[in-house]
Amino acid sequence: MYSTTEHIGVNELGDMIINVGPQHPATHGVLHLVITLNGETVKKVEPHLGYIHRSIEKMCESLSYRQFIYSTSRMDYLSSHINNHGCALAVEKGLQVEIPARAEVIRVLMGELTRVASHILWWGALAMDIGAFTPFFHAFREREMINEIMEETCGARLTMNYMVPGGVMFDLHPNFHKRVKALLQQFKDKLDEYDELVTYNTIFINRTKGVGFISAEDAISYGMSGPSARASGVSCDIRKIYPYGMYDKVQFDEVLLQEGDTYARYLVRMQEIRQSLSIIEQLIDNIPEGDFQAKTKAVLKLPKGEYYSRVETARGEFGVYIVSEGGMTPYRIKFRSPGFSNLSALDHMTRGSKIGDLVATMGSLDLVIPDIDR
Amino acid sequence: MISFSEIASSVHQWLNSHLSPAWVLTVEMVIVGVAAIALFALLGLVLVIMERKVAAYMQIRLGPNRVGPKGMLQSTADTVKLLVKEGITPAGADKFMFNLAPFIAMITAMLLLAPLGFAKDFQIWDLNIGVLYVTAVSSLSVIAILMAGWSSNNKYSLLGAMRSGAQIVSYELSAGLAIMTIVVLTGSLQLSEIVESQRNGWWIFKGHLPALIAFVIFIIAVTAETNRAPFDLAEAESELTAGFHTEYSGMKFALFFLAEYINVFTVCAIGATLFLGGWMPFHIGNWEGFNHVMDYIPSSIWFFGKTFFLIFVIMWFRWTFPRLRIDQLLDLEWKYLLPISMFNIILVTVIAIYHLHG
Amino acid sequence: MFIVDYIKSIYGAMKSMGTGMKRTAYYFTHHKEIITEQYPDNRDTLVLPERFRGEVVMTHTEQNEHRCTGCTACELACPNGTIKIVTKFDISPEGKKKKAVDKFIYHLELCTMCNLCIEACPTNAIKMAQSFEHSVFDRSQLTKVLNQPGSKLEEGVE
Amino acid sequence: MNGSTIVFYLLGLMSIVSAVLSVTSRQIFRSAIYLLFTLIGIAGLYFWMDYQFIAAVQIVVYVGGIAVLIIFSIFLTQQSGEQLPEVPVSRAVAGAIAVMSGLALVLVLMDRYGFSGLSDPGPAPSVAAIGEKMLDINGYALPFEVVSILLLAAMVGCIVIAMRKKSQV
Repeated sequence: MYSTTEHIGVNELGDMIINVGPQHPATHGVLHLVITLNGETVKKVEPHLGYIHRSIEKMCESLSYRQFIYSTSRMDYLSSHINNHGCALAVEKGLQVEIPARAEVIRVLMGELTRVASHILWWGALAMDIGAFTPFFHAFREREMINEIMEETCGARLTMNYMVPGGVMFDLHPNFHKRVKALLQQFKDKLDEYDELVTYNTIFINRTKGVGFISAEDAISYGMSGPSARASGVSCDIRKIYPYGMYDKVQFDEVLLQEGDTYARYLVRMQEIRQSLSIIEQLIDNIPEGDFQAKTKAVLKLPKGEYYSRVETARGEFGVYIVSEGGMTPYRIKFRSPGFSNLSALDHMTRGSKIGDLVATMGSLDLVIPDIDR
Repeated sequence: MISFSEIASSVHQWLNSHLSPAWVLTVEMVIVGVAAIALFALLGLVLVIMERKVAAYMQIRLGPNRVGPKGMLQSTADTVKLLVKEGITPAGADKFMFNLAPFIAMITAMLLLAPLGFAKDFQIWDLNIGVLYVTAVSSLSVIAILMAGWSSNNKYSLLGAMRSGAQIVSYELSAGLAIMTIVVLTGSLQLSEIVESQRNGWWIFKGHLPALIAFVIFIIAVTAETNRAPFDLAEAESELTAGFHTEYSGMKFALFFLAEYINVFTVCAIGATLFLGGWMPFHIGNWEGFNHVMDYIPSSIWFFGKTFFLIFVIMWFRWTFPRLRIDQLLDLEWKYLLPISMFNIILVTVIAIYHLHG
Repeated sequence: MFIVDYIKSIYGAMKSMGTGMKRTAYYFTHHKEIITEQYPDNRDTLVLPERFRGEVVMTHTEQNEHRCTGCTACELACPNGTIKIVTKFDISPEGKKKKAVDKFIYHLELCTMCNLCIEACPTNAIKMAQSFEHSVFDRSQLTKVLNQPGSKLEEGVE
Repeated sequence: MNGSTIVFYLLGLMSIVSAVLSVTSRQIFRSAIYLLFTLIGIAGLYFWMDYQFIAAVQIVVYVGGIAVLIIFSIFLTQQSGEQLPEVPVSRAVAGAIAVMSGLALVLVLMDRYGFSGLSDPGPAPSVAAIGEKMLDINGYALPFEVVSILLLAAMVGCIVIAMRKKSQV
C-alpha cells in the first residue's frame, strides 16, 4: 500500500508517513488516519476504517421492526434519540400510523436536548483538541444536567432506546418540566462563559480561522451535511427542508455561514445550541395532553415496499432506508450516516495545512467513529 | 528568627573547628549536593500536586483527594509507582542516547539551581555572571529533548523534538532580551547584586513601563522555553500523543517530568529575582510600620512566595488557553515579542542613561 | 496605519486572554461550583431515578409468588437472545396439566437494557432494577435465574 | 594531586574522549552529540579557570547555538538513522597522518614556546571590562564590528541560497 524505505518511515519522495490512530488522542475513537507529511505540512490524509465495524445493518435484517431500533443508538451514540427517531419514522411510514401529538412533541424535545448535549460535548472536545483542557470539564457540567433529564425520563443516559414505532416508550417524568426549565436557565449564563473561555480567545480564533476551508461546491460534492456543511453556506437542514415531527410548527432559524472554515463550523454549532434551546423553550410549556404512544400491533409487519426517512442529527443528515418483503424483519436496511461523508472531505480540507490544523479540522467535523463504521 | 544564612554559617564554623580545610570543602560539597537533590525531589512532589490541584479547581473538580490529607501525598504515591515501573527501551531505539537523554535533562535542570539566591546571603554559587549562566545553561535543555526525540525511533517523538528545538532556540532570544533590560538597569550580571539593587523597590515598580513590558515578555518567553501550555508543542497531546517523551516510561519518564517542573521553578525563581526583588521584602515608600512588619517575614518565605506566585501564573496559563500552532508560535516570537523587546531595551537604555529609575 | 493595527491586535489579544483567565480564576476561587461526585463514597446517598435500567429482575411477593406465566413474549421481544425460558408442566389441584415457568434464565452479559422485554410482558412479571454495579470475576456469574427457587405463580395471573 | 587538578584532568579527559568518539562514531547524530560534550568539556575548563564569562559564552554560542544547528541540519537531511559507510583504509591512513602531523606541530610549538607558567594569572576580567574593551576605539571595536559584518554577509548569503531554491521548486 505504501512503502517505507527505512526505519524512520520516509517514502521515496522524502515524505514522512505517520499513522494517526487507531489509538491516538485526536481521533476520539478508533479512527485510523495515514497521513503523509512533508515536515509539519500535511500532504495527504487517508482514513482507514473498519476498526469498530459491527455490521449493524446486517444485524438489523434479522431483528424485527421493534427490535432493530435499539441498535441504532449505538451508531451515533451522541445523538441516539435522533437516530431512533429516524428509524421510528421509517417504520411508521410503512405502518401508516398516526402519531399522537404529545408523542411528537416529546420526540422533538428529546431530539433537541440530545442535539444540545452532543454539541456541548463537541465544544469541549474541540477545545481539548486545540489544547485547552478546562472547557471539556465545563461542558460536562451542562451535559450532566441533560443526562439526568434523560436518565429520569428514558431510563438511560446514553443509549436510551426511547423512541418506539408509534410514539415513545414512556410518558414524560413529572420532574421533566422543572428540570428542563432549570437547564434553560443555567444555559443562559453558561453560554456566555463558553464564549469567554473559547469563542473570543485570540489563540482559538487564530487556530481556527481560515483553517480547513471547504467551499460550498466541494461540500456538496463530498456529500457533507449538517453543521459542517452549513458553515460553508450549504442549506441542508432536514428540519427545514423536509420537516418531520413538530419542526414545521416551531420557530427556529437554519444557521448558515459562508466562511467554510473551522471557526465557521464552530460558530454554526454554537448558534445551533441557542436555536435548539429556543425550540425547547417554545415547546416545554406547550406539551399537549394525550397518549404518548399510538396503538400498534404486537407484531409489526411492513407492507412490501421501500421506505426512506431522514432526520437531522447533531452531525448532519441521517437517512434510514428500509426494504420490506412484507415479513416480520426487514429485507435490507441501509443507514446513511453523516459522519462518513464528512470524514471523506477531511483530505480535501487539510491538504497543505499543518498537523495542528489537521487535528483542529478533524475536531470541527465532530466525528463519531461508530457512526462512520457502523 | 533562624535564617538560612545563620544555619549555613554555623555549620561552616562547626566543620572548620573539627576538620581540615580540604575536608571541610568536601563535606560542604556533599551537604550542598544532598540538599540540592532533596530540594529537587521535594519541589517535584510539591509542584506536581500543586499543578493537579490548580487544574482541578479551575476545571470545577476536586483533584487528587484520596492519598493523604486532601490528597497531598498523591504525588509521592505516583513517584513510587513510577520508580517500580519497568522502563522500556523501544527495539529500534539508539539505546545509549535514549537512556542518556533523561539524565541530561535532569543535570541541566540541576545546574540551573546553582546561582539562585534562596534567601538572604544564601546562595550555592554567587558567580559574577549569574544571569548569563542561567541563560546559557538553560539552552542545554533543548539538547536533551532533541536526543530523546531522535533516539526514540518514533516519528511523533522526532516531530516533537524538532518543534521543541525551533521553539526553545527562538524564545531564548526574547527571554534573554527581557533579562537584559534588568541587567541594563542594574548594571550587573550578578544575581546577588541584582537583588541588592532592589532594596528600595522592586524593578517591576521602579523600572516604569519598560520593566513591566519586559516582565510580561519574560513570563511568556519562559513559558515557551519550558514547553508549558499554551506553548507545549513539543508534547502537544492531541497532535503528537506525547511528543518527545512518547516512548519513555517509568523512571526515565519521571526524570523528564521532574526536569520540566524544576525548569519551571528555576525560571520563575529567576523572574522573581529579576523583577520582583528576589528575597527582598515588599516595602512601600515611607510607611515605616508597614515596612517593619514586612521585614519580619523571613527572606526565604519572600523568595518562595514570589516564585510560587509566578509558577501559579504559568499554571493558570496552562489551564486556560488553547495551544498555538507551530507557525503561530514562531510568529509570536519573531513578529511580536522580539521587536517589542528590542524596542523595549532601547527605552530601558534611555531610562538607564538618564537615571530615571529610582 | 500599521503601527496602530499592530498595537490594537496586541491589545485585543491581551484582553481576550484576560477574559479567559478571569473566568478560570473565578472557578479557582469559588469552590462551591465544584461538581465532582465522590462515587464510591456517596453510595448511601446516591438515588437513581426509578426508571433507570440496570438489570432485569422478576418481582416476587412475600409468599414467594411471581407473575410469570412462561409465555416467552419477552424471549421473543429480546433482540439479543438475553432471555431463555425453560418451561415445565405443573399439575394443578384440579389435576389439569398447566404450562409454567421452570427457569427464567437471564444473561446479563448479553443484555443491552433496551427495555423491550418489559414492554412485551403481558403480566408485568419482570421489571428493571436500578442496580448498576455488575462487575464479577467470572462471566458465568452473570447468567442468572430470575425466578426464586420454589416460587409459584401468583393467583389469578393468566 | 589536589581536587582542582583532578577536576582539570576529568574535564580534559571528557573533552578528548568525546572528541575521539565524535570522529570515530559511525552514526552522524551521535557524532554531533559527542562534539557537544567536547564543547561542554571546554566550557567546563573555562569555568575551572574562573573565566566565567567566556565559559558562558562558549555554552551559549557553541552548545546552545552551533551544536543545535548541526543537529537540526542532521535531522533535515534525513540520513540521521543510517550508519555512515565504512571509512576506506586509504582515507583512514591519510587522516591518521594528518592528525599525527597536527599533533606533532602543536607539540613542537609548545616545546619552542616553553610555557614558562605565570605565577599569578591575575583576576578574571569583569564583564564590564570586557564590554568596555569591545566598544572602545583603542580596544577591539574594529575587529568586533568587522566580525559582525562577516556574520551579516553569511546571513545574507544564507537567505539568498534559500530563496533561490524555493523559486526553482
